[in-house]
Parts: sequence; structure tokens; C-alpha cells
Amino acid sequence: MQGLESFFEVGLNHYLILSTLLFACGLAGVLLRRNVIVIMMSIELMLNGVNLSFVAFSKYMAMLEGQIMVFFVMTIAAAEAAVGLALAVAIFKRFREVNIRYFEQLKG
Amino acid sequence: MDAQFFLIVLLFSPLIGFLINGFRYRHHSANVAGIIATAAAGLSFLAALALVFQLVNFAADSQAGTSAVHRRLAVDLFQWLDVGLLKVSASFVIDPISAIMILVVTGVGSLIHLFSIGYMHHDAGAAKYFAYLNLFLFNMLVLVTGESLPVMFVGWEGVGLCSYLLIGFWFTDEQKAAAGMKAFITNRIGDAAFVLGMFILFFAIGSLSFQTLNEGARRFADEAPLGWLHPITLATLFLFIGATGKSAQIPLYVWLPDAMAGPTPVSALIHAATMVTAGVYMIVRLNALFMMAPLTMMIIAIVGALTAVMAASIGLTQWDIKKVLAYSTVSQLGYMFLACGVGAFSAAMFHLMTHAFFKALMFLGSGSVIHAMHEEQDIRKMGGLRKALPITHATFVLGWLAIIGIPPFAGFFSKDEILWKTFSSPLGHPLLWVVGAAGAMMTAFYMTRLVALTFWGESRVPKGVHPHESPPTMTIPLGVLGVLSVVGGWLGIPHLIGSAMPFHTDNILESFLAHSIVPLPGGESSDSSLEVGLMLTSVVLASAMAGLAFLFYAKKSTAPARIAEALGGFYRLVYNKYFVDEAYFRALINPLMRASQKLWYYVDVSLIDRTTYVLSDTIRGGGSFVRSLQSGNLQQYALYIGLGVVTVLSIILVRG
Amino acid sequence: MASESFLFWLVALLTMAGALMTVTLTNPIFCALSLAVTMVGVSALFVTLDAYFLAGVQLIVYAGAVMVLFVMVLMLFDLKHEVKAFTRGIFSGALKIATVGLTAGLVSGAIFATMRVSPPTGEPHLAPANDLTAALGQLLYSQYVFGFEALGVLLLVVAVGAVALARSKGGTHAGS
Amino acid sequence: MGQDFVEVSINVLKLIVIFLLIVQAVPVLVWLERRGSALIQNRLGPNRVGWMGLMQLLADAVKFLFKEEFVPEKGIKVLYYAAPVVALIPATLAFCAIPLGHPIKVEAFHMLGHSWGPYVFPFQGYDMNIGIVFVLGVSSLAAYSLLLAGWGSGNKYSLLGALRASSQVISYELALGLAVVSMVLFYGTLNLSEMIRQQQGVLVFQAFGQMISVPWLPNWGIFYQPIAAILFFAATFAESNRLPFDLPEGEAELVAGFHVEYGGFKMLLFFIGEYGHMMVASALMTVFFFGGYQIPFVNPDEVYQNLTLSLGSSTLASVVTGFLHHLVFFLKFAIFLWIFIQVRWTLPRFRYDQLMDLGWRTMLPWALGNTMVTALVIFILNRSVGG
Repeated sequence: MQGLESFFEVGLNHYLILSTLLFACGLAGVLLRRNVIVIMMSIELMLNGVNLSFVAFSKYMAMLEGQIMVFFVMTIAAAEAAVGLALAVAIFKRFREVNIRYFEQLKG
Repeated sequence: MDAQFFLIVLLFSPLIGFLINGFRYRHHSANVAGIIATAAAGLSFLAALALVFQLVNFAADSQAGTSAVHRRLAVDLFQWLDVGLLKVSASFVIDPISAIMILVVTGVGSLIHLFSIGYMHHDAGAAKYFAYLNLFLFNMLVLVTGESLPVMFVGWEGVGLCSYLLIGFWFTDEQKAAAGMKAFITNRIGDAAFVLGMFILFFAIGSLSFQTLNEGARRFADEAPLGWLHPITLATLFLFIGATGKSAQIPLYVWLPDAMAGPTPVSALIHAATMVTAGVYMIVRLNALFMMAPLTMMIIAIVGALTAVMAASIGLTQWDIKKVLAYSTVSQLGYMFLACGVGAFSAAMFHLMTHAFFKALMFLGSGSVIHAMHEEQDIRKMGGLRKALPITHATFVLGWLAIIGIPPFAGFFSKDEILWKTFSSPLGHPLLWVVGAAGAMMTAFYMTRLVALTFWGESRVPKGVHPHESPPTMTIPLGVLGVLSVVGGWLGIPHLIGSAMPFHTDNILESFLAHSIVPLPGGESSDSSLEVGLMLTSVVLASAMAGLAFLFYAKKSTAPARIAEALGGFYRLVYNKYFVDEAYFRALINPLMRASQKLWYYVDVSLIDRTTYVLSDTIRGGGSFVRSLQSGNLQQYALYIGLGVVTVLSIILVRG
Repeated sequence: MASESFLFWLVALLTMAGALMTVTLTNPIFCALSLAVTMVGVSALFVTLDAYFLAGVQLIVYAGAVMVLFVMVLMLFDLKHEVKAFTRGIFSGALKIATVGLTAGLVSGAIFATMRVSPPTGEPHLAPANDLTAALGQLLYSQYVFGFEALGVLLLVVAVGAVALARSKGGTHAGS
Repeated sequence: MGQDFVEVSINVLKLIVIFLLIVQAVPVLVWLERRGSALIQNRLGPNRVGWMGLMQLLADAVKFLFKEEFVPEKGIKVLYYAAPVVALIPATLAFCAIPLGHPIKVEAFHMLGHSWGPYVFPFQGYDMNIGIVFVLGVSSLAAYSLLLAGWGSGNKYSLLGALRASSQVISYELALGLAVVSMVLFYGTLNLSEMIRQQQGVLVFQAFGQMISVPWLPNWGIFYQPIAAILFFAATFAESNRLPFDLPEGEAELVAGFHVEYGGFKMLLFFIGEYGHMMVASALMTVFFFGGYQIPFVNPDEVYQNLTLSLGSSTLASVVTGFLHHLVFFLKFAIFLWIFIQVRWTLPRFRYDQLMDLGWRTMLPWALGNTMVTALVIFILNRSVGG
């Protein structure tokens, strides 16, 4: 019966677990993928997972600071995406591919 | 307007001049740069005049009638250093001592700037030259007005830098560049001692402001007499070594004759009138402190006297017009130190001032001669220039009369005061007077020799050289300095003569300085008959020597050659400057270099390098293993982060 | 309650499916589109958490701008199906997967552990949504105004940097 | 969604009606556009099928439905099919959030042995507190349909068209968003109904320490924020890819832009999406700057009270009020739609660089400046009021 209850009564833990799973997906993407852009998307996924937990905490602990944090994270994520994509474009112009391994030689 | 405004004008007008010329040195011609620089210096001089005027009126305002007035204008610009206990503010002070200095520095400095316009007319790097000159002026003013040792040290180092830059101004000539380097390095030894002195003072007294230092020195009055190892004695000794570096005293005087490689106006300004007197100034500035250390005073007096006579003796034999003047400068600085050493600080300041006038005059005169002779400096190739260079000759003669101490020219009063104080002061000694008098005699001889060989007698000018009088920008400063060389001494007419004169001019300078200088412990000896006797003795001796030199050199005598032959080895010793440079090389520099070479070979190469090779091989081996961890593969790094997270999380979970 | 739970589970499933597809699909464009779905899902989750304003911002910033940018760049690159989508190495691959699994497991473990200690309070105590947006603004512009300003500067710098990077003709190899 | 069965079902019904409204408005708009363009260009336009050619719409729809179904050979099927559907979503979702009339209050009543109500039905799909943020957020998803279509068609021209379109949409979203921000600052709320409520009565504002009232002007947003209105309207043209900003479709260079490979019903869906954008834009213009559904100078509550007195039943009065105001809204809305059409057949097309220049170098600075000035003025006024 406990299991069913936890199915119907959605609480903080549900959001946290979901957030963890999103984060883990993102982490797997970062570790395993080769395409730089996909890696960046995975990072966005991780950030989203964290954001979700922030908002969940914000609601269940009645503190708005969590949402402020999400606001900041979003902005920084957007900035990161812009710079990352610019880098990817630069790499692509040079190698006609966006494999992460081309980032190893920082000299380009 | 208040003192702060004038002080800022005083300090920063040369700095701004420097910046203007310094940034645009490629674009300014000699005339433009010279006018800018001279204007900056002149503005500074006007500010100095205003400040001194305020300072003098200070007395009249507050306590009319009394001679001992606490005259002091202090300006605190900003907090410069605040490190632990050490608090130094960029504060500047105008009191009688620095007042004399700023007048001399900016006044003589402006004249020399003006002179330089003519002198450097044809030089391609004139704007750079003027920029350096202005920078020098700024640093010198910081040096003399700074209210604490660190601020003074900024100026001290700044003038050293400018001196280096200007000695090596024609740096394409290797010898001249080397002369600059020599000056710089020799000064560095003195500066190290100066810094050590500062450290000890900070340790002993806890502050580096002059006022606190001079007041704090009284704390040790109970412990008198202070021994050799007392911090005050040590500190003053170190500071004195610093002063010997800057002011070219034994043993660090060797750089000054070589410094004549720079343009002649520079020699006049930096290496005769102002910078080299910084050491004297510093000692006068800290007179209360030095008075606490009689042992140091003794050393200063002995070193001063020895330098005076030794440099004078070298001067007897030199043929280069500037070298003669350079040794003369060293000798005169020796007199100043002698005065300091016997506690006659006001006499030292007095001589500093008069010397600045007449030595600057003579250097500029020599510059004019050299300019006329197309860069020829050997006096054997001159002679009879009186006709070609009438103004230069006239002013040079004024300087000559001043330096050999003929009354009523400036040098007479100041030199005589020093000699009298050497004799009469409780810190003095008759033996010192004898040495000083001997130096004065030699001075008279070699200066007369110089003038005679240069201006009088027959012309030995090589064919093809047609000496001509210099342009007005050069002769006007000569004239002004000539007048100053005559009247400059009247500021310090001794009491003895002053009382006999119709207007009863007392020793103005001494009363002006009175409050800033600690009186001698034993009080003044006032044996007027003895004073008159000594005075006459020195004048007679100097005149006699001058006459002798005139006979020898103006009248084409063979006596000098015969005397040189008779003296033989001793003459060669003196002619070669006592082989001091060579001795330094043999005793210090070469052994040091050999030792360094040995150190380099045995310690660096054999020991340290071998050890580090072993170490580096080990580390490289380890590194190549660790490098495989840091492959540049970003995902691997991310994996490390992930592993770290896992580890931390497990620790947290397991523990709590 | 049941309808809200239903909504949550629906959106959570959608989000997770999007996330998994982002990581596993081999065509980057599909990855990006799946990620966009995830973003919309997260936005919906924000709505279920009463964070309406953030939900809107999430839509505008992430789904509307960032992901569009990604998609555009990918389309410009014309990357079709990737041959080597994943990193090589069985050992390191296993280690990576293990790390991911351990991270997820440990965090979940931590969540469950804390739930056992102190069960969640359940009911939120926040004020109605409209006031919430206003309160968010109040907080952002008063207490966290420095962070806000810093972000503004960051964005400016990033804008300049991104333009500079994108305009450069392939870094140091220009012309080679 | 509601407290009981009646409310839920009416709300769901409402959504369906609004959706159908959008979809059905499109043929009418197409007809209007064709007849309008003919009028402008001194032609006849469609006039054969039915009265004034109205039946042409039906014929067109039938034609679209029966066209051959095909997928480009190099296209990606999923994306190719998804794009038209996605095109429909943003416009409809956004339109649902816009208040179309005065809320309808229903008194409690008895039916089937139960007592129901009372209810308040907002005259819109859903009333959201963050209405405008939602509208912006949903509209920002519009870029996807363009990209999906462009990519999914597997055609160079459609890809180029899609990239142009989406970058244009993103670029103009900035100016649009900033114009909206200044309106949000001005109204102090994100709620669209609240914005409309604030535009009641005659123009009254406080300046120089006293209230100034202009009795011959309604209290509309455009009189406070004319620059924002112009910027907003211009940006919406770009957002909906209409002339003079229809670069993505530039026939001469790109054949027909991102939907070059589309035909038949899928093409129709794109049309619906485009016209949906137009409608959202017109509706937002009405709401932001022209008093929304309100009759100028007239307070809707007064209308309701007067009607209640004359009709006797408050529920009936409320319904009449709601529809009356909806009619007013529709009139204003139609004027903007006509402006859209009129502009399309009046102005020439921009070149692409001119378009970007206009967006980034002209409209964005103006929008930024307007926002800043607005914020400053509000700050100063608030201070002077507070102090």
C-alpha cells in the first residue's frame, strides 16, 4: 500500500529523484558522447536537472531563493551555450567535424 | 595661496615637463624641448621662491625680533605606505635646510636648463635629454623636500637613475655607457648601506620621519657616549656610507670623475651642484641624530678631510679640463663632510650653496670652452682663450677667485668658516685643520693651473679650430652664476667681519638655520684674534700657491716638468689617481669575479645542477606516468570529477 | 490530488524519455529536438511546482532561444547520422557508466535516507502565484542585485566573446 | 480546470471553440486577403464560387485535402510530418491565453436535482497570472516548426529558408520582448485581463504633481507607450514572417522558403500557423494598446449593471455583456488583421541584411531606450508619489 501511496502522493522526493535521473542522463552524455554539441546539450540537461531540484526545494521549503538561483543558472547556461557554440563553430570551420578530441590541442 | 599649492607646483611642474618631452621626444626639436623644460624648471623656481618667501615671512609674522623661530611648512599629500607598523605618508616639508636646497636646485637647475638649450642645440636626442633633466629635477626636489627617509629614498634612487641615464646619454660610445654603469653600480653599494641604515633606524626608533628621528635621537642622550655597536652609531655609519656613494667620498668616489662622460651641463647640475650634495644634505637633515653618535662624526670628519686632500692632489696632475673640475668637486665635497663631521652643519650648508654657484659656473664655463673647442677637453691643447671667449673667461675667473678663497668672493667665506670650525669646534682637531689647509693650498694651485693653461699664456689651439664665444642662452647663465659666485658668500659673513662692516650684516644664513640645527655641545669658541690669524694664514697660503701656479703655467716655465721628474714615482702615483681604480679591481672586483666563477663551476654546475638533474629525471619519470592521467581528453577529466563526486558522496553516506 | 499526480507522472515520463533520447540517439539533430522536448517538460514541471514565471522563462530562454540556437548550428553543420557517436574503450566506458550509475544511485540513496529521517512536509507554504512573481522580482532586485548585475556583465562579455570567436576564421590556422 | 462537471465541460468546450475559431478564421482571412489584394490592385479576385467568391474557401479546402500525399526522397519523414503540426501549436496555445471578452458570471441554478454554480467563466481559453510570459514563451517555440520543416524536407532551399526564418524570428523576438517589457513595467502586471482593466475610462495621468485628464481620449496604452506600440507591431510582422519581412519565402531566391516541399493539407497547416500568428499579434495589439475588449470610455461593469436592470436576469445580462464586448474586441482585432493585409500588399520586401540591420541596429536600441526611459519615469513618479 505504501508504494501506491507514493504513486499518488507526489512530493518533494519525486521531484528530487527525477532531477537526479536527469542529471545522471546528462552526466552519461558528457562522459560518453563525442560530439561537442551533444556534450553541451548534455550539460544543459544536467543544469536542468539541478534547476528542477532547486524549484522543488523552493516550493517545499517555502523559500524563493531557489527560484532566484534557477534564474541565475538559466542565464549562465545561455551564456555558456553561446560561447560553446561559438567555439564549436570555430572548431568546425577548421576540422569540418565537431569531435571533442579536437579540443585537446588548445593551440587549434 | 597656501603652501600645498606651491609645493605641488614646485614638484610637479618638472614632472609634467618630463612627461611632455618624454612622450614626444621623437617630435620635439632641441629648441621646443628646451623651452618646455626650461619653463618647467623656471616655474618650479618661482614656486620655490614663493615658498621661501612664505617661510621667511613666517618669522616676521609670528615672533618678530627673536632669531630662533620654528620655521616649517609641512604638506601631507597622501598616505603612501601602511604596512604593519610602518606608516609612511607622502609628506613634504619646507624648512630652512630644504629651503636653501630647493632654491639652489631650482635656481641653478633653471640656469643650466637654459644653458643646455645652446649646448645641446645640435644633438639629435635633445628632447630626451631635456626630459631626463626635468625628471632629475623632480627627483631631486622629492629628495630634498621629502619628510621621511623612504620618501627621500625615492628621490635618492630617482636622481641615481637620472644620473645613470645622463652619464650614459651618448650610449653609443661604449666608454660612456660603461661610465654610466660604473656610477650606477657604485651608487648601488651606497644605497644598500642607506637602506640598511633605514632598517636599523626603524628598528631602533620605530619611525622614519625626520622629525621623529631627530626627536627620537634625544632618547639616547642618557646613554652617551654611544659605543661602536650602538644602533644609532651603526645606523648613522650606514647612512654615511650611503652618503659617500652619492656624494663621492672615499672609498666610493671613483665614479664621479668618470661621470664626466655625460654632457657638460649635466656635470654642472648633477655632478657638481646638486645631486652629489645629497649626502651632505642628508647628514645635515639628520644632524640631531648624527650628533648623538660622536664616533660616526669622527669618521665623517676624517673621511672628509682625507677626501679633500687626496682629490685635490689628484687634481694637481690631470690634463682634462673636466677631470680637474671633477676632482675639485670631490675635494670640495670632502670639505663639506669635514664640516659635518666637526658639527658645523650650517657651514656645510653654506659651502654647499656657494660651491653650487661657483662649481656650476666653472663647469658651464668649461662647457662653453669645450663647445668652442669642438669637444676638445685637454687643457694642453688650449691656452690664450681669453681673447676668443671674453665672457666665459671673465665669469670663469670669478669662479676661480671664489674657489681658491679670495675675499670677498663666495668661496672665501664658506671655506674659511669650515676651516675655522674645524679648528675651534670641540669635535674638531688642529690636525684636521692642517689637512684642510693643505687641501686649500692645493686647490688654489690646481685651479690656477687650470685657468692659466686654458685662458692665459700662449695659444696652443690646434690649427683648424677657431674658438668662438657661445650664444646668449649660454652666456646669460654664466653671467648670473658669476654674480652669485661673488655675492653668494655674503649671506654668511662671519660675525667677526660682519661686526666690523658698516651695515652690520650678521651671519644671516646661520641665524636662518639656527632652529633646524643642533648647537655644538661645547658652545662657540670666540677667540677672534686666532680666527683672524687663521683666516689670514689661509688667504696668504692660497694666494701664494696661486701665484706659484701662475708663474709655473702662465709664464711657460719648465718647473712643473722638473718637479714631476724629481718626484718620479710619486708623481706617477698621483697622476694615475693613486691607482685606486686598479686597486679596486685587484682587491675586490677581480677576486670577486674569480670567486664567482669558481662558485659557478663548483657549486652551480657540479653540485646544484647535478642534484637537480637527478631530481628532474626522477620527476620526469614520475611525470610521464602522471601525464597519462592528464591527456587533454576532456571527458576523462569529467570522469575524474564524477569519480570524485562518487567518492565524496560515499564518504558522506557512510559516515552520516 | 489524483489529477495532479497523473500530470506529474505524465510530464516526468515525457521528460525522462526526452532526456534518454538526447543521450542515446546518434543523430545530433534528434538529440537536440529531444532535448527541446525535455526542456518543455521541465517547464511543465515548473508549472506543477507553482513556479509559473520560471516556467515561462524556461520556455523563452531554453526552449525558445538556446535550443533553437543548437538546432540551427547543427543544421548549419549538416551533421547526419554519426558513425562514432560514443567514446572508444570498453574499460573506460564501463567506468564511465559505473560512475553515472553510482552517482545516480548515491544521490537517490541520500534522498531516500533523508526521507526516512524526516519525511517531506508535503504542503507548500508559498503565497499565490501572482504575488510570487512580484516577490521574486523584489528578491532579485534587492538582495541578489549584485548577482544580477554580475550576470548582466557576464552576458555582455559573452556576447562580445561569442561574436569574436564566431567571426574568427578558424583561429591560428587562418589561411593555412 | 474547474470545480465540477459543468465548469470543466464548459471550459473544455471553450478551448475547442477557440481552437476551431482559429482554424476557421484562416479560410476567411485567406478570402479576405485575396479579395483585399484584388481591391488594392484594382482586380476582381475570386468571385466565381458562391456569393462574392465565399465558397472558394471550401473548394480550396477540398482541394488541399485531396492532394497527393508525398514525402521528399531525401527528407526525414518524422520531422517532415511533425513540422506542420508543430506550426499549429504555438499560435493556438498563445491565442487561448488572450482575453476575448468580458468574463461571464453565471448565477447559481438548479438542474437535474442538483444546485450548480455560481460560476465565473473568463472569456478566454485560460486565465493565467503570467499571461504575457506564457504567450511569449509559447510563441518562441514557433521557430521549431520552421527548422523542422526546413531540415525535414531535405532540400537546400528549404533549409536556407528555415535558417533565415528562425534567425529572423529570434532577432525580432528581442525587440518584441523589450517592447512587452516596457508595457509590463507600465501596467505593473503580467496578467492580460488586469492590463485591460487598467485601460478603463478616459486618459488620466499624473504629471507635475497634478492629475491631468484628457476627456476626448480613451485611457489606452498607445497614448502612454507609442514607441512600444510601433516597435511591437513591426516586430510581430517579422515574427509571423509577413511582408515586408517575408524573406524566408523570398520566391525569387528561395522558391518558397521552408515549405517549398510541402503541399496539400500540410501546407494548409502552415497557413493556419501563419495566420494564427497574425491573429495573436493583432489580439495582443488590441490588449496592450487599444483597451482590449472594452468599449471606449465605457466601463464593462456599468454595462453589465445597466443590462441587469433592463433584462432582469443577471446571468443573461452577463452573457450579453460578454458577447457584446467580444464583438468590440473582434472589431478592433479585425482592424489590425486588415492592417496586416494592407501592409502586405503595400510595402515591398526588405533585403536580408536590411532586415537584420533594422532588427538589431534600429529597433533593438529604440526598444532598449524606451524600456529604460519607461523604467526611469516610473521610478521617478513612484518616488515623487511615495515621497
